[in-house]
Amino acid sequence: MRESRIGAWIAMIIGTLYFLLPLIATFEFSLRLKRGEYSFEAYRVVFSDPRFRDSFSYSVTQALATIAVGLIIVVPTAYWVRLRAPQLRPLIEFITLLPLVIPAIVIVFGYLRIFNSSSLIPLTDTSLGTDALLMFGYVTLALPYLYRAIDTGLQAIDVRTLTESAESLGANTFTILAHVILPNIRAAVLSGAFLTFAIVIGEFTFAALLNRPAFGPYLQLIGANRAYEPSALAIMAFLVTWACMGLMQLFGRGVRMPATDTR
Amino acid sequence: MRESRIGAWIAMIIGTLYFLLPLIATFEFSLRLKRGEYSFEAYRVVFSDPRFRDSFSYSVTQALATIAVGLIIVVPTAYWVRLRAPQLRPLIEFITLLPLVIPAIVIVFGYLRIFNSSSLIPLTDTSLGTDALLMFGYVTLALPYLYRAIDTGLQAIDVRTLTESAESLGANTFTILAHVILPNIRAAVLSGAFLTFAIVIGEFTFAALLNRPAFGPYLQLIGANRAYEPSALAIMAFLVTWACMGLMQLFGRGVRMPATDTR
Amino acid sequence: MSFLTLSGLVKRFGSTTVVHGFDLAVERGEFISLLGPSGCGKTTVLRMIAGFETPSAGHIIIDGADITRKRPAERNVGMVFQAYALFPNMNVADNIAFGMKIANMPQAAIEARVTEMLALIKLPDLAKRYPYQLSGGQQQRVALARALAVKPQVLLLDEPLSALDAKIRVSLREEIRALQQELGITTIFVTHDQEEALSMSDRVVVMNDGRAEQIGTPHMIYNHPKTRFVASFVGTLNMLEAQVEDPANGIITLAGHRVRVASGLDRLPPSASCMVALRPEALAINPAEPAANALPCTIVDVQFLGAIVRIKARCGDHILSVDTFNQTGAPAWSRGDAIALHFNSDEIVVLA
Amino acid sequence: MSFLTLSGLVKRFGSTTVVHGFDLAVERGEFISLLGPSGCGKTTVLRMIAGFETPSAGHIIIDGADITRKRPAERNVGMVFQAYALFPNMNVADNIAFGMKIANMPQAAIEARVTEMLALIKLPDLAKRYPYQLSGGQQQRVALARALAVKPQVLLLDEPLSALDAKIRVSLREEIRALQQELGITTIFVTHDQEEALSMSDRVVVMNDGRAEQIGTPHMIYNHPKTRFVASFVGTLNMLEAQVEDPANGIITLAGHRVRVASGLDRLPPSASCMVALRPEALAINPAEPAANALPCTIVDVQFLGAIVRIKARCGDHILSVDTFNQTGAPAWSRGDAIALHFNSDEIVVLA
Repeated sequence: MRESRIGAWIAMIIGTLYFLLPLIATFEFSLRLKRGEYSFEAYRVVFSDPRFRDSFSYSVTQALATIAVGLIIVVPTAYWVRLRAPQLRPLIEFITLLPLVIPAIVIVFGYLRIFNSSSLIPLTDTSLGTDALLMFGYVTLALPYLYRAIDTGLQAIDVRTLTESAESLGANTFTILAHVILPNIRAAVLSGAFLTFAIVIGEFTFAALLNRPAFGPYLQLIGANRAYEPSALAIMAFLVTWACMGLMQLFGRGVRMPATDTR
Repeated sequence: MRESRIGAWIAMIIGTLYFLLPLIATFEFSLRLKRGEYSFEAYRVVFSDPRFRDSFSYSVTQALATIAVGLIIVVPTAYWVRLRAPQLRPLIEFITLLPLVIPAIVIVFGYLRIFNSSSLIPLTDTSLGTDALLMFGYVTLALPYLYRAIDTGLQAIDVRTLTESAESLGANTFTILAHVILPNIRAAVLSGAFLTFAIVIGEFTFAALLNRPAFGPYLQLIGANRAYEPSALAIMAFLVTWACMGLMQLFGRGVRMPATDTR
Repeated sequence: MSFLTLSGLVKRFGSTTVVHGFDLAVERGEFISLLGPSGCGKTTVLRMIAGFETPSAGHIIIDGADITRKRPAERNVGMVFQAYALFPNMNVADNIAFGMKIANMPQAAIEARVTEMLALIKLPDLAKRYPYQLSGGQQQRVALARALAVKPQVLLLDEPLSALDAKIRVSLREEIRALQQELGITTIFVTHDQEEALSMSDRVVVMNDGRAEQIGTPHMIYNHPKTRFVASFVGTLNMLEAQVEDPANGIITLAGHRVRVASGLDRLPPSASCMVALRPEALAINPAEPAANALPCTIVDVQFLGAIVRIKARCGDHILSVDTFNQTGAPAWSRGDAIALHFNSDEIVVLA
Repeated sequence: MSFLTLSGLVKRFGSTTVVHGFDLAVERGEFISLLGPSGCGKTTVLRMIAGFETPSAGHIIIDGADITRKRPAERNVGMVFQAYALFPNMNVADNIAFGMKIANMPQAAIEARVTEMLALIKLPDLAKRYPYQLSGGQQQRVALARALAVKPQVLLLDEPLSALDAKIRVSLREEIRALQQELGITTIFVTHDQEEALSMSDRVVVMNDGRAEQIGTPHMIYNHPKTRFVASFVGTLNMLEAQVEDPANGIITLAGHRVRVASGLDRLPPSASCMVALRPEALAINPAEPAANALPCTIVDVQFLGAIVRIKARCGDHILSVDTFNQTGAPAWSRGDAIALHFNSDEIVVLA
């Protein structure tokens, strides 16, 4: 017992250093904009840049839209697969894992090819169309995480028995989803939503290739042209994602919050 | 029942189109290098490029090293957490999820800061050192997937009872890991390994920032300068990852393959 | 005509047939148990009545209406599951009210009915509790109240006691039976536990391999099993091979001894072999008043099980199991003792 | 001196103490059961003997050697778990051989011992099978063989029968007991099933809340329970409040009737209240020969449980449960019948 404990602690410490060291180094560097002293000057510069505010709010909007569309696609699908077609689960899991391993570049090339100005659905002609296209790209990107989160949530409740109970009490599918299933996977839904949020905020490739004013390309731009500000931005991005993760953990662990209305 | 079935099928069809349409569009485009006819000319051009072969074999080497180091870190940690410290599981899961949400750029900036020529461990001074640094970056990137895969594998066996059985028969920790635990999570280990392989092959940001001759940057380079070859490369990358995923599914689902030796 | 009629029910999953032409007629207010080992099709029959499975053939008729093709939500059938299946996000009152809200009953009527149901299941003070705050037995009573609140025509119980502790199982089964008799609701109860089926039911259907092997009162099922399967599944028993000696007078030979049998020999020719069954509790050791039949035996094992002392005795090539109560007055038997096992001629069952 | 001695064993998890100063002396070759409800600390005691938990205080001595602080791998103790815990990647022979390979036994000796063990558990032809190809009962027998192959000093069984079907559970418990007696191995058996504990053990330890409530032979535990907990946990029984009338002559009043008690009244003053216990199977309904005591009752419920017919009878404010065998000769009682319940004065237990 003792030997394995020490080995495991060492593994854990190494693992933690893996993440902490780069973070600390980055933070330390971000404070050195003024020569000879530590200051938050780099952060001040970043905050006062209007492009920072614009790109950040653009990305937040994108993230919220992605979460909404993603949930509408994923929740009913995951529910239906668990309930009626458990034999399809490996296939669905496989499909949802695809965006992890298909290089983002393939997906973007494909979208550009389908939705360019000369195509049947010329989304890229208008700025709003391109925004929509970007959002659908993000949905694709977020799919694996969203599906896993929802599916894990569904696993924790007895989907089939709950559904059958509600059915034999006269409920239709919409009532079952809205009043029996969703309230019981709230934590999983929130956890998936926060993860999606974090992913969209930090994404670069899609936004850059579609030439949208998102936070990722702004980060890249600053990174290429400035010395200390990128570190400050990186630390801020880290804090935002950290906050998201914290909320995720909070809701993931949180006590069951009951809804009082049943209809 | 019927209404939910139709809705779910629609959702599934949309989901599939999401991935298939860009792929088909890309494939179709990759065949159009010669004007007026479909040909595999773009693929021939790519294969005959020595930079393609060099960068691909470099990335394969990186992937194999990443898998080896990742497994050495993850397997004992996941085993120990399941066995002795189940209360730490949320924390460990949280840590392993971090690389998903910390922008890659933060990790790379941090590593460069720690391991640059003027630091205590000047890894970036030598080409081999930089390769090692890149590999550790990949381990970080692959950690979430590797940990999840191994942990799911461990979940499927009764880690505690198997360990205690072996202990009361006189086995030490190494024997237990090597002869009782590992043979029973082979499928999970392989599945994690293939996923890691696919991720490393397609990675761009790390390799580009560290300026290593990997497959991702090569893809990007071709993408910026050529018209049809990038589509061909994208299709090839897709096929490689598809093969990896296929193998993953095969081993994930495969029958238990017994080892004949117990020591 | 009966209240609930199942006629020729067949269910196939792919190429396997799990229910073969199942027929059953249930009277209004009757308590019927479907008893059988796992995989015998009993749950599938119940799920077809509930509407969760569509029969491959056959009809389900409740109170004259054919509901075979109706969706579960359109049937007026209450169901209680093994997994308690309360909605975790709702408290006890909301769980019980769920079906009535779906049916758009006025709020006041719902509240009155919830209060009535809580009194019925003897949990009047738990209306505001959430399922995770209840014990398993309490949860199952709430599930029962939820199913009964909408006044279903038929109540379906799918092994509702299996997940509970032994002592609660016994007390809840008595409660369910009392409630069912009070409300007079037609009930189908699925179980693999013979004691539950025998103690709760008006009639028991013993199922095997998708077919009803025997349908009858608990007493008939236990004391007059028709087939070998029913005999061995319902209770433990001694299964012995015997030779028919004189079918007209009901005489067989068991391990060389002449034994008188009350019935069941008419179809058999003399000197044929037959299987006979003897229940361990039907045998008396050296009783004060001799019974019709006696077999001389030697005790080979004595097991103290608490209330019951189980004695294994050898008679020729046969080993017989005999159950006696652990009583202070009773003699303490030990291995090697020579005894005589007595039993009446109507205790011995000749199996088909 | 005893072979296995547990003295003053204490186990705390954080601020909760799950085992409070547990003492037990086990003779060589003895079969001891730890019996109790879940959470009573029985498994924790077993796991301390195996070395999976370190005692917070106290000592574990096997054959004179203190092994309290030794690691599990350094103890010579065999363990069988509820979850069969065979190594899924190894076949039956390799599973059995595992411990011997760890001990570096020569290959020929290992093979001989594997063959011997397979014969012992009566599965000589299954050496090449993998665990997933075996039934639960077979897996548990292999687990037993694996634990016994290394010739442990003590065999520990942690609810090894709980995951099995009822019929296999009974046959396997008989097999385990026979094997244990054949090998003469000192065995500690943890169970929550009173029938298992009573039928298999030389002595039973009834545990409650981390303490041993009573240690004794199955007969003593069942017929002479020392505490109310033991009486109610081991078997079902009627627990009744009575008044002491004449302690010198062993007379109490039960629902207004004078009842003679064989023992247990010495410490009580006249007209004190006391709890007495009567087992359902100790009561006889209108017997041919009257017993020392008789209570006039009215039947309020008759439950047909199969082998046993359980009758509930009212006597004053008390409801008594009476078990009778379902026998053809027995009268068919029904609700409302007036009966007399007879019992001997040594069947009534006065509880502390």
